[in-house]
Amino acid sequence: MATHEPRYRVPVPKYRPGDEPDFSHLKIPAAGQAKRPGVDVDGRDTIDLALGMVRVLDHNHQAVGEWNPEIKPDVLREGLRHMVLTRVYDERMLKLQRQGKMSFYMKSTGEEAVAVAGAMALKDSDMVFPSYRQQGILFARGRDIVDMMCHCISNSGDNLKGRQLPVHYTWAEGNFFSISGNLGTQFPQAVGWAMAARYKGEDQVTASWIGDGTTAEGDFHGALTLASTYHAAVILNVVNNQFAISTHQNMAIGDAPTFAMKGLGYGIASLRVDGNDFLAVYAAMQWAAERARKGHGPTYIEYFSYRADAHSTSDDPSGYRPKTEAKAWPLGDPIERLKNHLIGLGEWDDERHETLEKELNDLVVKSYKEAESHGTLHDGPLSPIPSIFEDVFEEQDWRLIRQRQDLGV
Amino acid sequence: MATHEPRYRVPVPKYRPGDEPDFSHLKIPAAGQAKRPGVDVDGRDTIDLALGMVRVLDHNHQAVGEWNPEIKPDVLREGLRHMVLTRVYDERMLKLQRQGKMSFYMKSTGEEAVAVAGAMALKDSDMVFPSYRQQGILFARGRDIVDMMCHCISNSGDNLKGRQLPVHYTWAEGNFFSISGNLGTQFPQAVGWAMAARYKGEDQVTASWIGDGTTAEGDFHGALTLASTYHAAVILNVVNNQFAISTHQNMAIGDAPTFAMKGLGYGIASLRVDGNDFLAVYAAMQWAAERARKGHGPTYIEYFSYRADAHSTSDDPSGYRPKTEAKAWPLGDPIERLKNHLIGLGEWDDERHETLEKELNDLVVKSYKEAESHGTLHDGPLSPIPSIFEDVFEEQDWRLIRQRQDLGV
Amino acid sequence: MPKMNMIQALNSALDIAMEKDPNVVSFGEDAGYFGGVFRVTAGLQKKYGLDRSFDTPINEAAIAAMAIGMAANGLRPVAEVQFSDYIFPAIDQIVSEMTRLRYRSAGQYTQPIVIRSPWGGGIRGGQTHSMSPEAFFTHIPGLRVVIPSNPYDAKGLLLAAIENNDPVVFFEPKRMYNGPFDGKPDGALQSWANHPKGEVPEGHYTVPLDQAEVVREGNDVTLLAYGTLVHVALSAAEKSGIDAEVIDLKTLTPYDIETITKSVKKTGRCIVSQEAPRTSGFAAELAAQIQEDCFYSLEAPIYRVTGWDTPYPHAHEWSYFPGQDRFINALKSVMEAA
Amino acid sequence: MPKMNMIQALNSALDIAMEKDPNVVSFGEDAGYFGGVFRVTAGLQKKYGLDRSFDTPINEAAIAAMAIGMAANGLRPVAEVQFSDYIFPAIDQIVSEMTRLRYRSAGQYTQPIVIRSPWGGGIRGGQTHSMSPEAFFTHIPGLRVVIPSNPYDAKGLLLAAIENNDPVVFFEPKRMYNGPFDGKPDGALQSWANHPKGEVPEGHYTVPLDQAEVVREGNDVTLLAYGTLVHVALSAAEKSGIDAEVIDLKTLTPYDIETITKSVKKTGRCIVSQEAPRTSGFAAELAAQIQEDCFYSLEAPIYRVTGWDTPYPHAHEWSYFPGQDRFINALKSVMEAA
Ligand SMILES: Cc1ncc(C[n+]2csc(CCOP(=O)(O)OP(=O)(O)O)c2C)c(N)n1
Ligand SMILES: Cc1ncc(C[n+]2csc(CCOP(=O)(O)OP(=O)(O)O)c2C)c(N)n1
Ligand SMILES: [Mg+2]
Ligand SMILES: [Mg+2]
Repeated sequence: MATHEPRYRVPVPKYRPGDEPDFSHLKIPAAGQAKRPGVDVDGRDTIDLALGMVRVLDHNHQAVGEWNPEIKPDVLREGLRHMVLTRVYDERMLKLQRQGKMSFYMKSTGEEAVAVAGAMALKDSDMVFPSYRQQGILFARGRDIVDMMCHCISNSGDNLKGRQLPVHYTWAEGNFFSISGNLGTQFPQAVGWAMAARYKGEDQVTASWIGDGTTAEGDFHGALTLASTYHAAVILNVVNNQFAISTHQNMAIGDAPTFAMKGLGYGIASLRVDGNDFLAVYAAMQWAAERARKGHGPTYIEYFSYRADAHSTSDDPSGYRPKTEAKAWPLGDPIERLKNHLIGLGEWDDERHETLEKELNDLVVKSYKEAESHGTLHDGPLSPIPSIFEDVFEEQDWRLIRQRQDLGV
Repeated sequence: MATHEPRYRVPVPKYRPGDEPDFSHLKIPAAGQAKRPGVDVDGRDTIDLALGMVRVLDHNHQAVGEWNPEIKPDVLREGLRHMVLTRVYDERMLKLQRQGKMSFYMKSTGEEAVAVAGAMALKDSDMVFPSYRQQGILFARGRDIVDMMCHCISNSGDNLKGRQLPVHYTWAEGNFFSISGNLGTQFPQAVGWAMAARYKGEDQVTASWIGDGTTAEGDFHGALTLASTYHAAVILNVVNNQFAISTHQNMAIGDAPTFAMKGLGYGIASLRVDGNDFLAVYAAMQWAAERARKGHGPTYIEYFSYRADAHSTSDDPSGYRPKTEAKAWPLGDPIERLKNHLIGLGEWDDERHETLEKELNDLVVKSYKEAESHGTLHDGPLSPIPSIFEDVFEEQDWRLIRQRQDLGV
Repeated sequence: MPKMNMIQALNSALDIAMEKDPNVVSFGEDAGYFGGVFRVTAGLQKKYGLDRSFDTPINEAAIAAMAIGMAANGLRPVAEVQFSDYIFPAIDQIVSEMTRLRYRSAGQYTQPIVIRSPWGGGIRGGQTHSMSPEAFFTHIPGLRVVIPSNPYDAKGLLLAAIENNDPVVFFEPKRMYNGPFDGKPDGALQSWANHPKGEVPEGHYTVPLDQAEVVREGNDVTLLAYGTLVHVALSAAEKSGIDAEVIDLKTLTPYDIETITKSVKKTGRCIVSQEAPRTSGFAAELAAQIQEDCFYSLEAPIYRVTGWDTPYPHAHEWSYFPGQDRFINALKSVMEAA
Repeated sequence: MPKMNMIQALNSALDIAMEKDPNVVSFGEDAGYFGGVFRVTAGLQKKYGLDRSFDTPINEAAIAAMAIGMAANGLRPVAEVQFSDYIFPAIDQIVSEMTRLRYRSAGQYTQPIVIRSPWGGGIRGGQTHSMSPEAFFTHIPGLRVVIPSNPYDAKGLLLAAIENNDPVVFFEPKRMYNGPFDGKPDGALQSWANHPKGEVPEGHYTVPLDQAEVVREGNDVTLLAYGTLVHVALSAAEKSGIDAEVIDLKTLTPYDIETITKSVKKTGRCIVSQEAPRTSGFAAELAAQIQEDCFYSLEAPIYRVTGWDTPYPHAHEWSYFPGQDRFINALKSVMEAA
């Protein structure tokens, strides 16, 4: 065991496997405290929001403060449904992956509010550049579940012709960009998209999501620089789920007080939001979308959350963090919190919740059966083999034609 | 002429050729106003310094305020000498380039204080990673002028064997890194160097300089992220000379209030300094070096200055900015300002200044003669031709040996 | 027909493309107001407005990414990288994103993008203004790489590249912006005004993206070149007295295998050339494919004339650059081989 | 002798290097506490401390740059890039800085750096976990590119790379971390425990950085491979019944031209292989040089067995991957050619 003092600082997380996690040191502002400026606020004047935290649901599950978006119960129930569906779907897909039905899977457990509330606060005609943990957007936008599954099992029904890893969805019809496996690359692309939308005279807003770890990439800086310079109608979101695979967020954040603070270095309006609070996420995204739509420029948002499960099916977090950490997480579970809020409003109850879970579980099971009717990864049918030579160029050149012949297909 | 309104914002400078430049809109804090915190200040608490400006010399050329480094007149005179030498050298080399004596040249006119005062506030044993406009460091560190010239004319005396463009100096003996032509690349390298210095138990401080335009590069973000995360003993300097070739700094700064503010997004101690004020630059660098040496981590500094001449010998600024801008620049000329300060102190006068200029001019002329005795770019001698195959690897592999044979040398 | 140098020809192509299609936009470092450090985009901002021809922050990755986002959303961006030496910060966006987007989205998104960049050496630019990095790009599936060798082709190829729906990296041999270069640095500067390919129609035309051109017919040996080296190869062929057929590739990927093999089968000998370092350069690809397709016609090994496996030196530029002598030596060797 | 898989062998090399030289440090994304997503650096942080084996922010360019700064200042960094697909953000630092620093400083600064990265396909990783980007790196002057094919070599080559004073990109064929792979995806998983090259000495040894190895002697045709394809080539040679000589290159730049040409001059036929897309791949370099050096011995064109000029597909991985059948077909074709 190395005994010397490290000669430069290497940040380590507070808790490692075996430790008893206790997050009482985290300074979490009370719900309702954050002020809600007008959507035309000068980005430089949002420092309090970048250092504080937009929270709407208080410890009694009541919606409080200026950021309360005052959404109708119907809409809240719809949000709850999408979040539960996301979770049920994730659980099922994980099991199926374990059974060898797909090569890989990534859950979004604990982060459902970020994707679902974010998507619901946008218009369906707004463009999204998600990363691999915002499948909730697809549910919120009503993508067909069977289609999603066909993609994940790469069968003949996969709209991506089996070319992408599972969960790396593309859905142009739904204004959902192509998810890249390379971290951060789509962040500056989203700015380019947003500029083109204005160029074409559209009032579409563009949003992109990356993780806390990804903020360290050069493309993060490129995105914020472009957005700031060209005053783009873009919403740049960072989901701080505390981890980048095994690496704690303190490796990317360094000495910065919050990830939201990074936006201030570009003069971009920057918010820090309770990512497990459906209402806060909704309110923040709604604010940012209105700001962008009205021509007041970009917004940069950090969602404070926690990755409640493994990074992916290739990962086992028990090797680097206490198993009990998710439970100890002070911001709770987004589904539980919205559920309790609805119950408090008298708009929901445990029984309806159970029924909903069952209904969605059945839907997922049924959908998977249907998905398999389009083929399985191992037994097919998959997309026809010659399709591997398509869509490289608009038209195949002689090399691809020869190579297809070489392969004998 | 295009008549439509731009559909996204594209920043433009206030003045273009033909305009009458007037910088009265620039909010320039008065000298002496900035507070000087202890060198152990938490980086996050430097926001006032990042938004304000460290200035020592007031409009009467007197040194005022907490940041007054109270340097002895001898040292000030030495600084003046290095700055005048830098300017004289630059002028001469420009002329020689115009005569075809070297392929290229880059002056640092108007920015001499940044390099000279910065270098003087460091120890000579501290490591520097400059970019191409800090030749002043070499004079401050006493590099032989003939050697510098031999490099610029790529002759047999060039310590870089003719491999680099002029002004891309390397001088390991002087703890002066190899200047890269690629913008920004050396910024994160400096952090690695600084970490290694601590690793080896040295108290050396490392400093690097880039320009305002270069802050947009991904490597800028990499450098600040590394410095923040590993709490490195590094000083990251941005010389805001208002231009990146033809491009105004507002293209890189976007909506950020200052370049210094960018450091706050990393929680790094961040200062904005009057770059034409020798004493302010000295004081800031001294503060940062002490901070780094004592283990309090990195500092990030913006020097507010003006590129008083062309970008390089390949550039003609009259195509994109008013010719009178440099004269109108409200922060004046760094040499004039230090000279006037010394005169005010009774430690200098016009006659001594003229004598100094003449002496240094003679030195430069004489040195150039000597440099040419080691060869000229066109008539040689240069470094031996086979040297182009050396230093690729530690030892030449078969390919290089064959290629040398092919070339017949 | 008007005379144009390569800068004027490229500028004319951009002007026509922007006039014709309102979705064409042009941007890059110093490429807006000032019109680029080589002035290729001069006048476009004035004519087409700030949002169609603009400056960018200095971040090549972000420039590429902005182009990707814009192109996916229906624009046709023409992005400038100031020197091809500085394209590397953007290569991840090109490899991992731009050239894969059509594929990974199964055609839902496309990338009609041109990245223009001044390319190659011979201007005493030292190691950071002289690179010929085309081989990196020819290895990327889904990317077209185009390198013109004269004003006529420059304009026609650039227009074709802009109108094409695949991403294109378009390298501009900066040594020849103002005139052809025969590879003898001490010779008088030449001008495009006296060169047939300096005659450039004012209006719209295209040069196909998949066709090489036999620029000198010959029977003894085939000499393949692109960009700056086309003229070096031609002059060397003249001087050598050897009856060489010189082919200007113009498009590197996909290269025109038919024109190449037809010539090599005729001559039975072949030299492939590039200014870039030798190992794993594009000349290797050509040699590998030609020996496969023309094996039974070859009377001598295919020779490579290339830069050395070193960084580009400054003072000894002309010992690095594959000039006339190296071509002539290769021609002699390949003719002597038997 | 102990049995090790490739992960253990690499880990052992790092352990020995760090034990022996206090200036060796190891870092990368998830490479510190957790020991890397493939566990190659497991245990090093515990043994050598936080400042000798540590995690990094997710920024491959910054990782390379940190290594450059450290190496220039006397350390010997071994940096991990989590997948070789993600090395592109770092390529500018590698091309423009790391591999030129010795040259441009005329030897005042050196760069004893190893960049390790899990490499290649065959793990159903889709287009972002399967790339073989070695050709890009073999085109960079001043860089060594090393790719082991078994635990014994992995350890010896990694130690040699760390002790060498030039920058090295060290690609680890991740399909074979746990066992050799014969190119038949449906076959039973193999283990290094039963393979002679799975016998790995505990202590220090090196495998030279400039020597290829004849791993199967034969007289009819020379088959060149590296990394994952070495075993595919071997199995194909066995199955085909053709008397093929198989050479494991191990080091791509500088490659061992002597061993290669000796073999090709003996057999008169040659197949070069790579998993990467065909155009401008490293196999092209080999073919180009071999036809030049062995022209008069060649009885058939040199064939390339490669991946296709497409991104790496996910579901149809095994139609992309050059498996046994493609090698056997090539062997037959090259033997039939005459
Ligand atoms: C450019 C690049 N580098 C490294 C990786 C490998 N990788 C995949 S996910 C991941 C962690 C990302 O963490 P974060 O951004 O916090 O997102 P999260 O997974 O927590 O949602 C890493 C390092 C990658 N995919 N792309
Ligand atoms: C990576 C890279 N991109 C582009 C260039 C071309 N270039 C050289 S200097 C320069 C402007 C730099 O401006 P700034 O950083 O403000 O420094 P200054 O010249 O003003 O000192 C540009 C774009 C380069 N050298 N490297
Ligand atoms: Mg995360
Ligand atoms: Mg500048």
